[in-house]
Amino acid sequence: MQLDVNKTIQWMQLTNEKMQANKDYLTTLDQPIGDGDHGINMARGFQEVASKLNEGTYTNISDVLKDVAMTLMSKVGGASGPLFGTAFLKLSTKLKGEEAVKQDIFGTALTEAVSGLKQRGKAEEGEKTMVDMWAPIAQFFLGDSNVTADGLLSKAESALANIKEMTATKGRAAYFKDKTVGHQDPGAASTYLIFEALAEVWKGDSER
Amino acid sequence: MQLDVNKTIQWMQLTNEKMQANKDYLTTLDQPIGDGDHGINMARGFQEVASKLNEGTYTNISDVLKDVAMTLMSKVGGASGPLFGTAFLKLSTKLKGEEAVKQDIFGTALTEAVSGLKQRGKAEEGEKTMVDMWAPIAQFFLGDSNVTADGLLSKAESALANIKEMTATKGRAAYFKDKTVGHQDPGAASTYLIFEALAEVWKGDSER
Amino acid sequence: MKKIINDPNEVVQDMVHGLVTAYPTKLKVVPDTLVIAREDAPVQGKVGLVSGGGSGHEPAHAGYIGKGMLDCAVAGEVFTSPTPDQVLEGIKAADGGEGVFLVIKNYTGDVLNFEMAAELAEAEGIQVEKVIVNDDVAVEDSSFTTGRRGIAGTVLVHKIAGAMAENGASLQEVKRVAEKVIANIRSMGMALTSGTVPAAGKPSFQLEENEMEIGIGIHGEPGIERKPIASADDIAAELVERIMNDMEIPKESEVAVMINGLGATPEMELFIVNKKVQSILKDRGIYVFQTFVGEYMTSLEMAGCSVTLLKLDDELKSLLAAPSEAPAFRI
Amino acid sequence: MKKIINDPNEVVQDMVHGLVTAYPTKLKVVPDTLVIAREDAPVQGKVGLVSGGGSGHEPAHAGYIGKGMLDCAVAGEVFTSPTPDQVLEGIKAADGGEGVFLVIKNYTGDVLNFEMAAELAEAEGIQVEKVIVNDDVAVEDSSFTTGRRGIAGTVLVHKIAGAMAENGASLQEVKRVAEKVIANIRSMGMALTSGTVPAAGKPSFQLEENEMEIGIGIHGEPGIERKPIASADDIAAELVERIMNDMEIPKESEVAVMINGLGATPEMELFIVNKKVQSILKDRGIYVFQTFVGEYMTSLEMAGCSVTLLKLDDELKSLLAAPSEAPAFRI
Ligand SMILES: Nc1ncnc2c1ncn2[C@@H]1O[C@H](COP(=O)(O)OP(=O)(O)O)[C@@H](O)[C@H]1O
Ligand SMILES: Nc1ncnc2c1ncn2[C@@H]1O[C@H](COP(=O)(O)OP(=O)(O)O)[C@@H](O)[C@H]1O
Ligand SMILES: [Mg+2]
Ligand SMILES: [Mg+2]
Ligand SMILES: [Mg+2]
Ligand SMILES: [Mg+2]
Repeated sequence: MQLDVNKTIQWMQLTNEKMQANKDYLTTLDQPIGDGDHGINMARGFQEVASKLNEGTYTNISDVLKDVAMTLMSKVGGASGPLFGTAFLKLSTKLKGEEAVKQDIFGTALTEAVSGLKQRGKAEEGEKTMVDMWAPIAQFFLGDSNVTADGLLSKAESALANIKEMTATKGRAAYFKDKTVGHQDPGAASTYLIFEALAEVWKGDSER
Repeated sequence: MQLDVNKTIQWMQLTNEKMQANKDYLTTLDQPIGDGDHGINMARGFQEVASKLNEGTYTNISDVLKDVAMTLMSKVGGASGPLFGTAFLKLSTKLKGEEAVKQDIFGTALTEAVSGLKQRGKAEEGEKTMVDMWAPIAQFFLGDSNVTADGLLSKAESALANIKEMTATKGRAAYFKDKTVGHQDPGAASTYLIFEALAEVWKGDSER
Repeated sequence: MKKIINDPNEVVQDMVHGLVTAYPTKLKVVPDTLVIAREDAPVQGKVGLVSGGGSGHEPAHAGYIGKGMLDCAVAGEVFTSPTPDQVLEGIKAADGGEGVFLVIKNYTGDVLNFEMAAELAEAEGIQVEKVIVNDDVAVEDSSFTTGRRGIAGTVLVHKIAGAMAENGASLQEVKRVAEKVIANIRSMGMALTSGTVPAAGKPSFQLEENEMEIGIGIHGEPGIERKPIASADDIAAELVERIMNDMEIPKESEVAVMINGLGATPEMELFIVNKKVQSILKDRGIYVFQTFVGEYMTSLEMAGCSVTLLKLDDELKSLLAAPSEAPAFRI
Repeated sequence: MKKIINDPNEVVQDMVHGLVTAYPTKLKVVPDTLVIAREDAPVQGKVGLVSGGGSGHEPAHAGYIGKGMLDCAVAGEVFTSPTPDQVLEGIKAADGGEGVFLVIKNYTGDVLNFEMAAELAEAEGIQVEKVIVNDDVAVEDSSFTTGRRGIAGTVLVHKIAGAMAENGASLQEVKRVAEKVIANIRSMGMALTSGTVPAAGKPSFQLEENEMEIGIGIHGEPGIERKPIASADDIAAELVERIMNDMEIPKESEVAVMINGLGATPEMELFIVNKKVQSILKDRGIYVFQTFVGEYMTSLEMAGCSVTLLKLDDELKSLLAAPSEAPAFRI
């Protein structure tokens, strides 16, 4: 994997498309074990991200990710807004000065994002939140020295499958306790879309 | 026809039974062209009439009808309460001193009741109200010198059929204007039950 | 029917009890009646104000009892005018020697029962005057019909007549301002869903999933038109337009605005309607002296709203702004 | 979905506009934000009070702005906590030099966004303190979970902390009484139907025609139990019992009672619930200092109610009884 400014922007634009396409799906996930706004929140936030990135001209990845972070922070709201904001802010900080980001440094930055998330949300792994998506993906990039886009996809898929069977103990879903087992966590599902977009950009699958 | 104290009480008790049995029907009539309370109002009112008459001992028809009037006045409410109250009060006044009421004097008393109703409700005949039931029945008793219970029933039925096709210009139904055509007036329908009960008592059909 | 009630036939008794126990220092119930009165009623030397009507319109009418507003409210069964004997009890409880003023909404039942009560009270030597409120422009007014209904505008009649009475005005003076309010007030409502009378157990009418009804009455009586739901802006514009077609409100007039929820409509939606109403008035050069947004005259759990406009002069302005201690209308 | 709205994505903007135009002499909007403030904010020399959260709970929170209550309310999207930059604007608008006090309901989103805003404000040199309200006894409290939700009791935190701030108390003093309220307040709710988030377009959950849910959250989060609808008396008894199981209220205590409607419940039903709550308290020898019945913390058009009990001491009593000019909480 090699991420440059253009690819990063592409990644975010594709993520936006996925959020718009999955807006109702994510909201539907948030109805039985949440409050039915997650898709609306993410679609609103990434729509703004896309316009923001369209307007600007960027010379480094860190600036792109900083604008992503700040936009999510100020447009998403709810629990997920500050959390995604924090994650992308950590990525931005850690990737400062990098021009062509490779697997290992991306993995380190993701690890920072995971600590940021855990600190902000006071959640550990296994509590059925987006943390359970970000954490295994960070490990994935730090693991095998030659990971592939398909590998990322299958890692993300298996993480998602695991999360579905967990019991929520943090966030609004925690009120639903055991009833959350078998329901997908909406924040994990939206995180999946972010990394699915990354994998597609990485593979060059996306012709956008 | 000959009405004495006992028959009058029987008439009112049977009317109560009919109001209870037709409570939902009358309310249903009041939903499309009214406010859906007429059956509830009449059932409440005649229930009280029945208890009141059960408690008392009566020596003349006028006293029975006065208690009926006062009870309806204070228990029915809405537009129909004061109207039925007025009608029965007029009957009571007009039948004062009568022990065995015959067709003609009953007809005269009903005519008084009709004037009372018209004055109270500021309604004329043809405005699709209970007046259009009381008025032809009063005329019926004053008409042919030897009317029968079956004659009363068929008069009441034909009056009801006429009312159904009228356009309401008084009471709550007046707001529904042309839409009232083809709908039965709830107050006319409850008045029908009152005279149906009278006809049954008259025929001795009712074994109560 | 989904309701938080006990016996559907006892809802009014239960409510009255729950109301006076909520405000024991402000309200009392006249024993063995459904008449609620100011704790200190009758107030000697003041004209007594009495209103009432069928229940199901809460906070109307008992919520408007208090210093500066009503002395007494008479609660009928749900959607059913109270009976003359009950109204008479209300009149007696409000009579402080200066006469009693009745604010009646224009429905046959209310008019008949209150008028009979007034006759009974006069027979007992109590001086009684009345007004009949008929602010609903949805209904055509004609001397051959029942005429216009009284809806949310009634609350502002209570307020202004109440302030006048509190000022020590005579029965005739109270009547004069109440009539002035009625001459200058118009309302128009619309609904999205029907309420359910508890003892009836099912909704009074049905609207389709995409349908609204313009001009509906607070007992669910029909309006002018059923049509597909429009935007809040279009609804607000239609309600205001119908009011203004009926009553001219010249440029530079001052008005009071009431955006009234019918029971199930979130307050959010009432404020969205208010936004448009305010902007229409501004565009027309009409000044808004005071705005009231909330549930003032409901229809059980009906979803919908009404708009009321009251043209003001200096006298009405000062009476509207006078203090009121009524639980549902604090100024 | 039947709603009186324009664009479902613009409901909050429209509402905020409709709100400040309804009360132009009392409220203002901070330009280019969804932050509403007291017309005279920031009040110099007074601790500023800021609250807020997702919209859809009207009159919470902007209805509680006014002398004696909040200085600022920050409106998020429907059911979505406002973002840190918006809360920061609220803090700035409320800051009169004596520091700003945040009243936060205990939801992950609210806590995260308000805390981040507090960090930003402190970085700008504004002193900030906060409390997190968690009155809902339906949720088990544990340090391993998100903990209890903040629901209708929050309004009484606004009231009492607001009165304290209006008295000129310091930031620490305001915090002390707010914490005292939180230690002594408990709520429990129930629902018959779900609300519908406008942008989602369909109800958040489904209850069967004869079903109710005990302990439901104001975003429609689940409660303790779904079961057949019980009588108002049984519902009231269950809600009170669950509160009292959690917080002892000894004989001869004085309490404030709030019977809160969730949006679509007729006020009649709230008074019916109140009747039973008052009689239970009386039977237990508990004195009611003040009762509030109405819509204070709603959940769009959810049908249902919550009961809140607050144990009072002399200090809380006098702060509760202090004047408030907030449109939705006049004392
Ligand atoms: N404490 C937490 N730590 C990490 N992630 C969390 C936490 N709380 C909630 N989340 C994530 O946020 C998602 C919910 O986001 P959203 O619906 O937008 O906000 P809200 O719950 O405030 O309505 C959850 O699905 C979960 O993944
Ligand atoms: N002005 C009137 N004159 C005579 N009868 C009337 C008048 N207005 C209404 N009614 C009768 O009253 C009936 C309605 O009674 P009810 O439903 O109990 O009262 P409300 O209309 O107040 O709810 C109508 O069906 C009609 O027969
Ligand atoms: Mg959510
Ligand atoms: Mg009726
Ligand atoms: Mg009626
Ligand atoms: Mg949310």
